[in-house]
Amino acid sequence: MGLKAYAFETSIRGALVAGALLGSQTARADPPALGLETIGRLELAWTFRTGNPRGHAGAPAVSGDSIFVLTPFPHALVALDLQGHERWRVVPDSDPRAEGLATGGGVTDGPVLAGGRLYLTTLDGHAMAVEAATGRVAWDRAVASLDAGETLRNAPLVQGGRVYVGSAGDDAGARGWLAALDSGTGRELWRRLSTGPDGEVGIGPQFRSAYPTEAGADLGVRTWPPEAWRQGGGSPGPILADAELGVVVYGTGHPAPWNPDQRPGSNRWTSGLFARDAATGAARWFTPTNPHDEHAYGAASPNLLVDRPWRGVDRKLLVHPDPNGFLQVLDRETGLILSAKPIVPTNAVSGLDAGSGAPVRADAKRTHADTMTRDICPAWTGPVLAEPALSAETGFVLLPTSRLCMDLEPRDSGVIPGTLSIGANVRLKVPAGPAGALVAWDLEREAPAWTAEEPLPLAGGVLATGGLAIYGTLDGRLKALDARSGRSLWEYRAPSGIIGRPVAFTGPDGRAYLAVLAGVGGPLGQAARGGIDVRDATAAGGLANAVRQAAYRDILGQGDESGSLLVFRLP
Amino acid sequence: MRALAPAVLAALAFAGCQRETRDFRTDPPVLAALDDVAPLPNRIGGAPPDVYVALGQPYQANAYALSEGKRLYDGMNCKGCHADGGGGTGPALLDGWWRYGPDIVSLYVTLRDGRPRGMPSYADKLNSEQLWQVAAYVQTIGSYRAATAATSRNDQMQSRPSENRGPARAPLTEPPSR
Amino acid sequence: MSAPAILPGELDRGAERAILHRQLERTWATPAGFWGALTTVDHKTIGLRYIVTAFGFLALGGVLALAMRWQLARPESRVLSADLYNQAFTVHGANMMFLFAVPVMEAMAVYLVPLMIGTRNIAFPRLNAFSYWIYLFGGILLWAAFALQIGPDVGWFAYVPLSGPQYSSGKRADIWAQMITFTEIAALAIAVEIVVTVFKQRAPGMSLDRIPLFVWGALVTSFLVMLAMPAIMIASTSLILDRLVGTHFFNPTEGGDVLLWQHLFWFFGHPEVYIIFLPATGMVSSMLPTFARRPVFGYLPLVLSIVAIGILSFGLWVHHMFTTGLPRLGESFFTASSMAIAVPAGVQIFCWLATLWDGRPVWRTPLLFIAAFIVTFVLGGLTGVMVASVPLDLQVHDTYFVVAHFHYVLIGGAVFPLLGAIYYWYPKMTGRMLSERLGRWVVGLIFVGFHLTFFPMHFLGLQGMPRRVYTYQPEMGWGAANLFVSLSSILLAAGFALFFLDVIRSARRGPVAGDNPWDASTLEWATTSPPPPYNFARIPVVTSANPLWSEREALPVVTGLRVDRREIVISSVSDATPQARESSPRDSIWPLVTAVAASVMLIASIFTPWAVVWGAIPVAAALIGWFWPKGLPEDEA
Amino acid sequence: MRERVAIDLAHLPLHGRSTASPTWWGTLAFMLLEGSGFALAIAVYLYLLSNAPEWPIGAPAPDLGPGIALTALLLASLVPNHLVARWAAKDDIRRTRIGLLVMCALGVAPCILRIFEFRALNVSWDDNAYGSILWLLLGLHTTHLLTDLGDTIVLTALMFTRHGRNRRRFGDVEDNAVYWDFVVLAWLPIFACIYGVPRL
Amino acid sequence: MRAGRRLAIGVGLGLGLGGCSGSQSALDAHGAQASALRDLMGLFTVVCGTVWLLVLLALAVAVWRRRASGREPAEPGATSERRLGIVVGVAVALTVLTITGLTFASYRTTRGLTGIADEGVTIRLRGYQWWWEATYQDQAPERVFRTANELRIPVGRPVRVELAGVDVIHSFWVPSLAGKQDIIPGRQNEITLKAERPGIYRGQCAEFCGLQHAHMAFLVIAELPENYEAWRSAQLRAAEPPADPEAARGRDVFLAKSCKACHAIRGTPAGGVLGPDLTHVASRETIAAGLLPTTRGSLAAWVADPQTVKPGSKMPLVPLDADELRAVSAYLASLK
Repeated sequence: MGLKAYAFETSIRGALVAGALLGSQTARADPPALGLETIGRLELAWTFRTGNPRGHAGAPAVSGDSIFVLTPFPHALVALDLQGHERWRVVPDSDPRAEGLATGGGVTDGPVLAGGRLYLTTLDGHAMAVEAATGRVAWDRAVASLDAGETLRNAPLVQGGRVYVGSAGDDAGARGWLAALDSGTGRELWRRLSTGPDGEVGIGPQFRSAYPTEAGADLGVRTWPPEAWRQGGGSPGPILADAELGVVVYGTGHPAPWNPDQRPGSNRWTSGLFARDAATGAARWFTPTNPHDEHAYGAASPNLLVDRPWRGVDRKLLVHPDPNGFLQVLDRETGLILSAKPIVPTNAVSGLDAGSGAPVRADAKRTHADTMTRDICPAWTGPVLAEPALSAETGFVLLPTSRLCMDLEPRDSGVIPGTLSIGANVRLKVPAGPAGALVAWDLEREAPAWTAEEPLPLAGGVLATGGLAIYGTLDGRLKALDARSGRSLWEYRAPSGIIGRPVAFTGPDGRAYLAVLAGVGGPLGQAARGGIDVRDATAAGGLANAVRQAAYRDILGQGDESGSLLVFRLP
Repeated sequence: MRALAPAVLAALAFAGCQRETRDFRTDPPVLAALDDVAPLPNRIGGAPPDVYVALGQPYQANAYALSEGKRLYDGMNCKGCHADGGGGTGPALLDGWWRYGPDIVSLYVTLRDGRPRGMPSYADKLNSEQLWQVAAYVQTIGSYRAATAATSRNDQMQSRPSENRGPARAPLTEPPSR
Repeated sequence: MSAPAILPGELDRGAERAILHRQLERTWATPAGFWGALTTVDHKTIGLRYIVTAFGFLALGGVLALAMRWQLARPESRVLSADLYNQAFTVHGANMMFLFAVPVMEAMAVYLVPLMIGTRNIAFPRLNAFSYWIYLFGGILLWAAFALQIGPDVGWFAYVPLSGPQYSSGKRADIWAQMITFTEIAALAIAVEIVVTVFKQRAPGMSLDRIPLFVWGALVTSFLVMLAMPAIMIASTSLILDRLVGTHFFNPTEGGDVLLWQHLFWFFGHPEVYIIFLPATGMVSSMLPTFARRPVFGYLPLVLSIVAIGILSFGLWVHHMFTTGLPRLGESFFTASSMAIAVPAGVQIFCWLATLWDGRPVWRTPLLFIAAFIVTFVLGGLTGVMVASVPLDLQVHDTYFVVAHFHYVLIGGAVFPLLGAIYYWYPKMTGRMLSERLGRWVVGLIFVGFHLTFFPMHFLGLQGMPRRVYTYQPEMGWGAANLFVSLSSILLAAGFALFFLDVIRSARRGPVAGDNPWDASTLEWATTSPPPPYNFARIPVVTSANPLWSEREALPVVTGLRVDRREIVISSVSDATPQARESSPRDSIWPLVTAVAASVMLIASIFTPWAVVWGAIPVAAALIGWFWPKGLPEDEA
Repeated sequence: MRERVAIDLAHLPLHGRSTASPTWWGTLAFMLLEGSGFALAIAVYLYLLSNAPEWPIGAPAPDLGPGIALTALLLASLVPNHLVARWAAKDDIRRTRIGLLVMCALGVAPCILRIFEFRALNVSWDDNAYGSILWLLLGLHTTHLLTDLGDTIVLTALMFTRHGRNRRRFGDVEDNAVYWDFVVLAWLPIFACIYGVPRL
Repeated sequence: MRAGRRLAIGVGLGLGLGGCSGSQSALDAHGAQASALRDLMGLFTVVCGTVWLLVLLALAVAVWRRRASGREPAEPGATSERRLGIVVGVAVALTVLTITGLTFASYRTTRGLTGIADEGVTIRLRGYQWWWEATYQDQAPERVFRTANELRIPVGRPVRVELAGVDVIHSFWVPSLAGKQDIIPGRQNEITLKAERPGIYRGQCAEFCGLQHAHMAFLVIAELPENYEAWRSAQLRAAEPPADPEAARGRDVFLAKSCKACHAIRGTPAGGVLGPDLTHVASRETIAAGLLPTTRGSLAAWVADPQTVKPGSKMPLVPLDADELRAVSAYLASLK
């Protein structure tokens, strides 16, 4: 089986990700020592407190005997040795106004290590390169404008001498864009937007969509009411690169504002998947997954690139757990959807239209201005917020899922500078049954191989290594399961909820290490921290309502005042 | 006793009027004077403008002003960050544990000038009277004001007990020590 | 001459007439003075009080109407601000419906029914006193609020969401809703009293087919009240709950419904019109024979049409909602049922015309009012047929056409008979006649003034003038008609002013009336004018539908009742055979205390729901005081 | 006007019972108007139900326990209620007193159960219209329970005073029993609405 | 400011007379629905008028016919009772017949009203306290736009107006074209308009909706289809950048002051939704929901002192100095 695994740096919706080819960029992630037999012996080596109370998403970067942690906003980039001693620390200047745009808990991701440099983005819109050895800032560019409502959430993607950076700011009505910077100097090479005229979006002769609906000039303008595309949203999600095809692939966020009646039309190029030429940014293909997005789903979820046979033919696949609840498998050369199956209970979308690839929406769950639609599943947060992983040993895709539903009442919303024009009342709900699950998806059978149910939604990424599935939960449990069966093998109780992704590596001493950031936050963990009053059901994007229900109640107030890095080691 | 009755009645009448008057038009000079707040150097608390005192603090206990404040709270996208008082991207207002304190002048200054951590300035979006109305409404969210003149629920999604019901339920968590 | 002591259990047999009167006087009379005024349970005192209060509210409402006409006389006039105008028309409408029209009709029944059926007091006289106090406090609540500029400003039917928590800030709409509660409690209490009085206290021999038509009207009205008013109680309670504690009855987002309010309101609101109108037709039917000098034609059809109107009135509420987008076919059903009510109404008109035709009319003021009523009401009824038609209603709904229509029906159909009734029964109530000369002026001014005021409004409506606008723009071309209407309203107001003048003047100076100045046929004319506290020294025995005409020699009466306690005759429901000698309660302060306690509770509950809890305690205490036996002869059984 | 005596009524009782009593008719009239209140509240319930895409809205159906217990209790209370009425009709003061004490207890018990019933609704009055109408229905009926309980307690106290031995009081007891019947019977359709309809 | 206020009153009372009035009368029918209703109204008026006159006649005769005198109450004879009975019976029967006939006529018209096909233009109309927002719908989203307080419709084509409720109940009523239909929060209503000839038809909110219910008017302008299409394409364009310096300064003031928080002008950053879309405000006949004709003077008056012109309206007084006011009014007047 020509199976090739990629792992990525990611983050969370709204805040997002950057993927990286793990093999070339970070420490090799398959220490032979960490496996089914040894996991029970894993023990905590040391912890490092970041002193930052926000949610800690993503993963640290590891190189040799150094671990690099980018703390949440206001950021600090900290280099630690393998004993947990601080080597150096870079504290970029921060613009506190960014906190006003920090939707979904304002979690960020990074850093990314490449060629001896750490690349990172800051919430307040800077992209930076820092020498890994010394902590010297190589370059620092302001690429996103807070005034326009833009922030940076995803870790950058570094590939082929270019640093790809995607904006965030759908809820502020900012037009999403993807920019490529020169990795040496930080100079901007190109910038492509998710809405607007073809020239700005990068639609040109190279563009060939698998679906006829995408043909036509200036769809980024013409599928909107006049001028509405100027506040259209559609910020990129985690970015993946396929060096072989020379493309970068990412999903775009939801259109702005939430109220669908304010933006009739299919609202190109939001809520869909883009493949762009890695060198020029020209669009190769676009596949809409939630055109005229009525539920603020977007399509900016973390994806996986998988090369494997599909119905007998070797294919380059894109595995996309769409926020509408369907796991979509696409051919990443053409953007054609090969398969779409629900991975969580869904009712908003009943299936996909074969001709256009567009979701078939259930009338009962459509939304309209000033009208409440109840019990839409999944919720706007989507089923998968954090990085899935491909288990090399089993071939299963390990998906950390949440099963939240929502009540949604879109309302007219104006574009007022400096404010978030969400314009919707929303309450998240925990449906009957478990609120989350780790789903091991068998691509072959297009069905789950096994499901490990969780009382709380899963909001952190999964690490697949040595036949294990390792992930953290909102109530601070770090768990290791047998990737073949889902059997629980090991569990550790962290001081705070985990929304980060564990990383495993072998130290220069040859011992197997496991590192993970703990610090609850993000769209699904925000309410556990201070600053949110859950008496208001609509607080924190409606999360407060879910928190008032069920198991969530237990984690209230358990957010540590500081996040921490936990480093485990096999003896 | 005889003398008391009319006095009580007059007091009631006055209180009633105070809560219920609807002055739609404020003279431009008054509007300008209403902006003359004197916040303390740390911009927390301070003295309200003379005209505000002279008018008898016309917004904090006036039902119409509060309902206008609530309308503007919704219309000016305050909900985008603070939700219906529970917070989100911005801090919660419902708990009453406010970074810049519950003083009306603080609120006014917060709204007018913004605050460094993401709170935008509304000076170019609302006039001084409207700023007072929103400030007064926000005070009722934190239950700093008597409930009789406070607004009731909106014809929208139910999110929490409305301002006129005050702190109807105990919070599930202790207020954070901020 | 001091009266001999009354022995316990002494009967009225064979006593000297003068002595009997004095004995009954001692048992039944309310002590003079302030305390007596607060404690009285005499249906005549309370009824009169009710009538005077209601006319007081009529005058206040009329002043508001004039103020509104002043504002509307010119386009973009600034006599009243929009805010004040909206309060004015709301208070005018609510006042006229809830504080004048319904109460005055019930008050007339409170005064007249016991007299007309030959009993000494209404059933549950203390409830009656309570009803008046509650009504008075409710009225004061509304007007005090208006005086303080917190009058409700949402229209007399207070449609949500405008009256709901979001769009009506402050306590204005709550005051409207709670005023409803006050007046409904008062009206429901009277309805119960009237029903029981008519069922159980009729003079021996007054079988169902001998009941005066006014009493029939009052009876059917009382049933309408009991069946319809709970709807508005539910509605206003829901509204207060929505506003105060955040329920969602009328919030469409959370499963409530805006039209639910309209359904509930009009399920009450349409019968409400008949609650006002049926007693008025009863008055006409009762007055007409006196002046036509013959028994009314078609007693049975008249009774049946009163009952039929009562039943049909519950089947037409949707015709107030034709523009709300309900299914058209369903609406057509309501068109049919609304028009069907024209049939019983027509039957009444035809019977009255037949009575007049066959009689020998005596042209006194009450008959003039009846003629004015027929002319005006028929026109109002016919425009009613027009608004009952779905397509026509789409044009005229909520315009001045409708304003004209319902003033024709309510003033023409109810106030004209009422004024006639005041002229007719005033001698009974006061012992003095109203001026016939002024009376003719009153009829003329009101009739002419009314038509000049309201007839042009039909055209204003068709020309597109919506109702409830505080002003209109000059270019609309409505100025001339509005000015004409406003000037005419002065004429109408002058008529009413003259009426009030006559009423006040004649109370002292009018010619003494005597027992039966009109030579009428019903029992209330068998006693003195004004009647003694016990109404009848001896309860009459009824032998026909027109007892005073058929028993012109001597009225048959009963004996054997005790004089040492307030005693009345209880008779069977259908043929009025005597069943028991029942006592009637003495005066008491407790109804007033209870009314005060209940008012405190109701008003406080606008501000906090807990008022219902702590407010219930004094109410309960007062009720115990009310019902606890005091060991009086009335308590004997 | 001249009069002639036609009948003498001295033989009639000083107080009528049952249909010869105005109080009885008054009770009936109050039952009619309160019954129409109940009917309209139920109509509101059905109207909201017919408008809603799902019912109950956003909440599980109410728990049956307290409701069934209360219904059983109310139905059971009809037996002593009718016994009291019968004893009162026979002017039996001793039994009437005992019966009234029992009825007081049987009036207090449902009020206590009612507290649990409100909790078992699984929805708050301010959650949505479904919750609102449930609380209204239950509240409306609770008001009747409480007022009749108050009435019964006062009447019981009265029966133990010197005013007790009076045909009038026995009549009051009978009327009170009729009203309790009404309170119990009015509960049945409300019970069906609150507990039955969401389970259909 | 004082001057502005006086100006406002002057405009409100005086200039308002000029120009913009359209017909607003149910009797002046220019639409299919309104004509049917007017005809039915005629029928009802004739029938009801006749009935009324007959009753009056009967009353007059009953009153003035000759008869024996005497005050003693008469016991009616059996014959006369029977004769009267027959007459009353016949009258009641005639009443039933008339009522049935009218019900039938009414029903027939109702059926006719619902029978109009709904092809052509679709407009989504929302009533706000106290103005109207119209969104012209189209299959192509780029042809969807918002305007306020004025509907332009092509003559001869049915126009479907979808009525969506937002705040309180309003009622959409253009008497010359059709009957009224309420706009109810939480419910979807619609009405079909069809103008038979070009003209300006005035409409007004017919359901009491609060303080300024009286000033919640709008115009329906029926135009020849080609004019309509031209208008529609013009409306789709974003606002032109102002040509003359004063208007340009006005735009800057507009964007610097609080105007932008509530109003949208396509082509500028202003994107508020609390007030009417002003992209082409000067192309509309009136401002402030039919209250004032659109002139630079009335725009200035309205901006200078809205609470005097329309007390209680949601338009706040934005403090502007004289120059700013002049510039803003120039800018707004340039938004054709």
